[in-house]
Amino acid sequence: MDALLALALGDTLTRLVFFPAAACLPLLFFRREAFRAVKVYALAVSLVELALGAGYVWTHAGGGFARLAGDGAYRWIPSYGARYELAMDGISMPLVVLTVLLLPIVLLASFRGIDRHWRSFAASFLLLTTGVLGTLLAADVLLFYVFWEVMLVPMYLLIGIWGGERRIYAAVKFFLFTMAGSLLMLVAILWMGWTYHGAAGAWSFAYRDLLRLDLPPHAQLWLFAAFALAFAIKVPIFPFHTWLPDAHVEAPTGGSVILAGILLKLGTYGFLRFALPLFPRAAAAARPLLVSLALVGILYGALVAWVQVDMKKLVAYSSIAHLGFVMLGLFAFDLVAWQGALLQMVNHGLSTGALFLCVGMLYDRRHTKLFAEFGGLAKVMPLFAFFLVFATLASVGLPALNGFAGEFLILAGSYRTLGWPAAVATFGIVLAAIYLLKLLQLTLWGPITKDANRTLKDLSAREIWTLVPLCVLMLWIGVVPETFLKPSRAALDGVLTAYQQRMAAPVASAPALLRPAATEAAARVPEGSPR
Amino acid sequence: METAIFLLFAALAVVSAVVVVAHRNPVHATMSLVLTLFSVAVLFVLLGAPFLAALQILIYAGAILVLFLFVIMLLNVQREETPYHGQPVQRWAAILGAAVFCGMLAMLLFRSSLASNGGAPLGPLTESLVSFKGLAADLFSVDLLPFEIVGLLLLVAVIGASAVAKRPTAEERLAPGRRLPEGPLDGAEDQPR
Amino acid sequence: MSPELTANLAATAAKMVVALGMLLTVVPVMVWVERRGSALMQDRPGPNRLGPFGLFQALADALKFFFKEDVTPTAVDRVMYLAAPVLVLLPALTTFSVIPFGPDLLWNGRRIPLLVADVDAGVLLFLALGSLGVYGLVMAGYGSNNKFSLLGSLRASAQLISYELALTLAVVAAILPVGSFRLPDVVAYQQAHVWTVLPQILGFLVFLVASFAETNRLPFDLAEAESELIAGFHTEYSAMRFASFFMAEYIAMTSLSALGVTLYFGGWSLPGIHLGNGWLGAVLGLLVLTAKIAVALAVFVWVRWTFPRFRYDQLMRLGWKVLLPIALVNFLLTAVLTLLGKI
Amino acid sequence: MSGTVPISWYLVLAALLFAIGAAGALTRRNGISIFLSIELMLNAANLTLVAYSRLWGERTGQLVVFFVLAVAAAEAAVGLALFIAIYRQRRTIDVNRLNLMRW
Amino acid sequence: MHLLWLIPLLPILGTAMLGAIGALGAIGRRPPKALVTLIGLGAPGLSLALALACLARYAAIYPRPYEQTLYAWTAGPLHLDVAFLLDPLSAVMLFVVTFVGFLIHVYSVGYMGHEEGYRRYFAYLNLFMGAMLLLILGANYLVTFVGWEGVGLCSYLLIGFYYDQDFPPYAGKKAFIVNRVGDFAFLVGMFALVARYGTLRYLDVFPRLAADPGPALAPYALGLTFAGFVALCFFVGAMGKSAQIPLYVWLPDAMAGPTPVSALIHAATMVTAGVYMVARSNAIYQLAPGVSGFVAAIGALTAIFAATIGLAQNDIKKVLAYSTVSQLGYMFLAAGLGAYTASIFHLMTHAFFKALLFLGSGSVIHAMGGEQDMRRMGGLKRALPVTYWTFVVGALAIAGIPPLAGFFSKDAILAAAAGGGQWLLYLVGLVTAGLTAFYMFRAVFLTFHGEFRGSDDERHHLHESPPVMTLPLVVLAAGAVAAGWLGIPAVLSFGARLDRFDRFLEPTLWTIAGHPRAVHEMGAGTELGLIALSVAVAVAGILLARRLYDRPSDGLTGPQEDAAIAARFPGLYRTLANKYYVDELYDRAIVRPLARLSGFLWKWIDGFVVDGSVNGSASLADLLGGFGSLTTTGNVRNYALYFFLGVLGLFWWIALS
Repeated sequence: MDALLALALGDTLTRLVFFPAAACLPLLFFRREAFRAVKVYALAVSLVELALGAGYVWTHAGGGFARLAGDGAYRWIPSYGARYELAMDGISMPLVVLTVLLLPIVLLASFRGIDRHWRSFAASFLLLTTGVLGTLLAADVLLFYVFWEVMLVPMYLLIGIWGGERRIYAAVKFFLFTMAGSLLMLVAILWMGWTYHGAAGAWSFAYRDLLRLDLPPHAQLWLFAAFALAFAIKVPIFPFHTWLPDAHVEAPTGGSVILAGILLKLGTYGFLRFALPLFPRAAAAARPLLVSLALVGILYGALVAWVQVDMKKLVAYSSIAHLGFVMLGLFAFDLVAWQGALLQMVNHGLSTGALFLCVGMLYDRRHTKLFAEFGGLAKVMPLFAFFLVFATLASVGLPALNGFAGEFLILAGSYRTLGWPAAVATFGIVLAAIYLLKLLQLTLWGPITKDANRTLKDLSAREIWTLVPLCVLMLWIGVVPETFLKPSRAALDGVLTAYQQRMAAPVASAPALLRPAATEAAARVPEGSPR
Repeated sequence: METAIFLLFAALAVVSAVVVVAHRNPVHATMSLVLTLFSVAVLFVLLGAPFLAALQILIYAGAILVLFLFVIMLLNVQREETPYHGQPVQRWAAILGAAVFCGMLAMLLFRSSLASNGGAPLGPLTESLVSFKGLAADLFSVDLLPFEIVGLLLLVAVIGASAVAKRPTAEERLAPGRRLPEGPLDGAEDQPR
Repeated sequence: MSPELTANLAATAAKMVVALGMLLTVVPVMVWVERRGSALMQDRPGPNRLGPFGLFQALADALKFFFKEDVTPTAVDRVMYLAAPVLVLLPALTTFSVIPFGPDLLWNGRRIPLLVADVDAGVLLFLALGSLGVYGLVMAGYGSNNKFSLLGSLRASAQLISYELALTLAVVAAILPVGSFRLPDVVAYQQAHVWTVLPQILGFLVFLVASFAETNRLPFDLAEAESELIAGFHTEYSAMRFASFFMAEYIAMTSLSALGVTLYFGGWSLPGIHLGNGWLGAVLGLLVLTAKIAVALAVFVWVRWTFPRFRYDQLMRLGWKVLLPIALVNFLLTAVLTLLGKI
Repeated sequence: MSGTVPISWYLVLAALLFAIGAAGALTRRNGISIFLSIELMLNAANLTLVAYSRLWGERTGQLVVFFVLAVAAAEAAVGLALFIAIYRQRRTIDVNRLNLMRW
Repeated sequence: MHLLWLIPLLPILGTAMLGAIGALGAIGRRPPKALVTLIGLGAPGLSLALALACLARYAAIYPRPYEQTLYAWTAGPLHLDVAFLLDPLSAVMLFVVTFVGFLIHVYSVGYMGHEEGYRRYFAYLNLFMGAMLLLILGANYLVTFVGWEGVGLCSYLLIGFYYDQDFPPYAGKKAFIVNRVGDFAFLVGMFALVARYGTLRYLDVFPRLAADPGPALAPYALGLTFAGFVALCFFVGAMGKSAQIPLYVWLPDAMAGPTPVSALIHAATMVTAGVYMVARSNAIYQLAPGVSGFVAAIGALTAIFAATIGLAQNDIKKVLAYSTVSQLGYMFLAAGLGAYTASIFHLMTHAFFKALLFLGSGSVIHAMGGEQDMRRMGGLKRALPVTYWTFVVGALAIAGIPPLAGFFSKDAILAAAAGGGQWLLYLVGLVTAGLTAFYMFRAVFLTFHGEFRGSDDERHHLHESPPVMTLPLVVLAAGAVAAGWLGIPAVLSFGARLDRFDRFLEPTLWTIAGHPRAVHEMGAGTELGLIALSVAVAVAGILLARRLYDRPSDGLTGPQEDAAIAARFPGLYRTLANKYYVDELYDRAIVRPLARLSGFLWKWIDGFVVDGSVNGSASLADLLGGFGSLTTTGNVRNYALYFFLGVLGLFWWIALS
């Protein structure tokens, strides 16, 4: 009991994860129409959560986030060895920070756009946060899966309730796509637990244990396929991407921001955390396919984004392209590329988030997102113009802004190991310029064509405050990426080392357990030592 | 002696059961169900469960079925409105299924070990089986939890029933989204039309 | 047939004779008491022509019922219509069989308990059979296909169910300390200790009220309220069938009073005095019981002619919102005290 | 009672009652009749239980029956209340007419 | 000198401050113009001062390079320093950029004085300065690239400065995207270096190349050696930045920006970044003779190509733009020939006289109230004497008339061509020189000589620019005259080695092990002959222009003369006037097909194939469900029956088997 209390109240990941969910309960006691109170409350909660997250990272920065460390494991479903274990390392840390950072921003940004069911709206967001954090921090695969699904529902609601005209279609599409993938993943997870039971004699879904599970290549292939599908849909990788534009276009601004800023990252995070380390050989085998898919994503997303007539769709497709870079970086199996990829996940969260916020601000004013409706806004909304340009340039990958740092490292790293595909991918930045400048061209520049735009108000203080933190971070990352590269280096290096060791090890003919040494090596802490 | 009693009441039970399902008039059906219950209660006594027999009559016959009657008379359901030839398949499938089921059950019984000891006389009725104290002891020791749960269930049932059958108040009738039925709203007043 | 069995049969038969005789003689007496009593209370002579104090009036009524033409309306549901009177009478008669009317009789080496059906579940049996009584009323009401009768039986069914709860609870509370459903044990217990009324005064009041309702007596005779439903469920009945309802009511009263006195007033026993297990004791016991029952019946009559009739909703409210809670509380109290060994 | 009647007889009887009840439940269209049939089936089940408890000299069967009784009571109360409510709405309790439960 | 890092930082700070006070403006109070001017001029002024100070200090340690590291990007094994390098090459660039840049800032105060976006303009311009300084001071390709993209951004913003019109933003976008194409190659080049050497630091890569060229000469990709590949990548990057064929198309459009911007970015500094980079990477280019040849060829081609277009332009700024392209071609020609010093030399002189010319044209446009069409000008020399004379100086300089700057630098390039035995290239250079002289003086005559051809109110509006504008003109003119004297060729210096410039830059040229740099020795006679020839060609061009546009024998005014020429060679003239239809070609060959492809991908692949399959499966399920739902009649009894039969089956299965 005391242990439980300590877990819930101490400076633990559990507190971090479940505080938002717990904070939903008081919402029941607000009057239905008391929007203002609810808004204030939700914002306060999100700020507290931000403080909690920052505090945790601060207090635990000592270990350099080299290995998974957290609250320790607790029995959850003893009969199947499923454990409740939350842990954090340099891979999940940046994303966690990003999540808790984006939460207050999206809430603040939704103040104007959302005009109904504020209690449920706030609740959905808080629950979503819990789901996301849980997914990021779960150190037990089954637990991971649970959170993974938990995450799904609030997003579904966000799109389905507060969305645009075709919200139901979009919501269902989102749900089905994601579901289809994750169910296969569940099967794979169970299979692994079962196999582990066969190999070790005891059930376990603990990440650490499953890492020690050495599977024959064909098994790895199937499992990898199952995992990869789930993650690929989430990312999304090329042929599974069509849910994204619809979801984005229909979702409310806040929803889009979270979706683009965080949910998509969970796909790439999943690859990095599970698909690659658990099934190295399969990953290596699937490398050509996924690299080419990533390339297709980069070019395809860019080209399609270019011809969009709806701002949000443009940004949505641009996310496909950006995440293509991340995927490329992941499958380069190179430390530089991985650092870049991880950094790029954060970057994309910031810059695309900011872009969605800007689009949302226009939508709040004009209730349309069509390019045809805008043009020449720089005249009437100089501040808005500044922020939009800033965010756009960041996502174009202009040096001294965050986008460049990530993309440069990804490409430089993947060029080391992949060669020409990286060169092809590099061409993506040209296309990025093309479609993102189109965005600026059609909204900000040129004469004002629509009279409705002549009277638009420039950004309010609230809106500015939603954007400023993002912009500051973008600049910071762009100028001094070191701050954000350092914490994740050791962890990534550990994963990569383990991967290479397992690739070097002889092929397993039947499911077997690796010697602990291997996993120890995986968790060793080579402080940024170049191999 | 006992066999005679058994046969008598078994026959009575079966016959009245048939009446229950066959009779068009629910009141008659209910009455013959009372009869069935009564004979089953007797069989309980034969099987050494006088307490259950008493309960059977007290609860089933004395309360539940009276409730049935009450409702029947309240709603004044005379005969079934739609004729049989509505769904012949339904009907014959049901009867056939029932027959098959009964057959299977019987077959099973005579296949199983029961058939072997079927004729054999049973052991004498032990005190522990017959006396109420035994039951009571169990109820309040081993089966306490289910017992309490059943109590709770009953409470819930009472509340639920009174909530469901409650006459809608005026504002409820006028509340939007509520489908207003034609005619007076409370079944109690309306007499056979 | 073994002599054992024959002896048993004989004894049972004898006890049956006694019981039935008692019950059947009660009816005419009660009719007379009722009429004279009412007259007395309303300060009028009442039937006083036939025999001393019009004692024979009852017999005359009985004869009248016998010889009156038996009318069966055409529109009735025959089965029910015909079955109803019997069903009304049966439980009323049978319930008495669990009432002990004397100390066990020792006769040439055999101990004969002085009650017809000496079963463990005595009280339960009484309640169970009693609860069947309602069917008679319902069938009568429904069978005679008359809206008044229907309403009557509706009321009867609802009323009986409602009050049965309170009644049962009161009874259970009363026998709780005894720890047995056998009424003889109850009596013995009271002999050993004290009459149950004293600890169970609350329960007794509940029992009292409930039993008025159970027997459809004023102030709770809404099932047959003349002024509202002509005569309720037995409107369509006449002659002997009507008489059977009539008898049923009184018999029910009697056996219920019997139960009452047995439960609360020591039944056949007298406090302190030990009637032996001989014939004398048996007779004395029977007399004591009869006397007590007589008092109870007198109360019935007295109440009937004293109190106005309730309105139906009042009846229901009383049943559910007053009696039931009281009974429950009483039951809990008793249970707790019993557990603590205070009783 | 020494028990000269073989248990299997009781069981067969129970099966019979159950089958009859089932047939009734499926063929009747009057809601209340269906209900009655269901009660019949319950009783058959009870009989089986008691029979078995007699066979094994075990009290458990009887206990279960006890619970079944209680549940039956609850079920009847709620069910009938439902019928009343339905009747108020639809002016019938003929299940053939209560076919709103459509896709 | 340890304050080196402040030089690029100061202007950036200036931008930040301007932005900050702009935020004040957002609150409502417009920031005072004086403050804007102070910051806008102060920042570059300070960095100019700092730069001069640093250069003075640097003289002490010359020729050793001075490197200053601030902090590092470290990703795994990759360490990328944010560091600045001061060596002769960057010293030259530093001087040019800060000096010319500051002058142009000063000029802008006058030119943009009455513009509404005054503050914004200076913010951008300062940012540009900062980025440009990053570019030239960067100690590794990364920092350089940061500046490289930064100047690209500023050029985008400044070209699109008049954002509320249609064309300027479009032009800016075009510039940015075309530059991006180049940057793409630049990046790939960097990746190649990273992959091979794990660093981008100049003083790391080049020495290793120079010390051990072997691996760099191994076949790598595209049938090139490693060095060749990298060299090609960097050159493509340079193409974009320095407007070489085929990526030159953005530069003429870039004239949509304010004239000082054209002067600073699109003439003096940014566009020369490509040349700077090639010169900076000379170690690589020396190892890639094939690519160098390609560079030279492209340069030559661009030079003459742009020159010819320049012949037929009527927009004074367009003329200058094409001449810029052409001159940049010259520089690449030199770089390709291995005469890196010559190219940088020309870069410097060009910075002076082309900035001068642009500013002059700016003052003209200023006087004409925004009119840029030379056909509506004429006879302005009376109204704008200072402008006129400075402009003529610039024109003479670019035409290569001794002893002005252009003469020496151009001559150095031609000499390199001739010396390398590249007679074809030499010829092209020569012809280009002539063409340049011609179209420049065509512009001079059309603008300043003859009768005024504009409207009356324009005539009354005519006035000389304020001193804040003319002063820079004068200074630059002086530069245009004297800058060349830093590099007087040997033959003309009569033994007293006056080619200081070459010798100054010598230390930045790497000598590759086993690849001695070719030194071209020519007989003094030939060299003198060639010089005479080039001068003659230039003079001829000027005379021809004069004959056609100033002293017409046939009494036609300039425009009529053009018309006459157009009538004589209609096809040729139209082709030139329309810049060889290159924009149209790109539009048809690249832009539209790409757009069509994208549309197809979106509508068909996304909408039809992917979504189609998804929705298809969905509707299939729907259909099946429809069949299934037939069993759900809604009649409870049917359900009960299913249930019962199911139980039956189950029972059968369990019990009777």
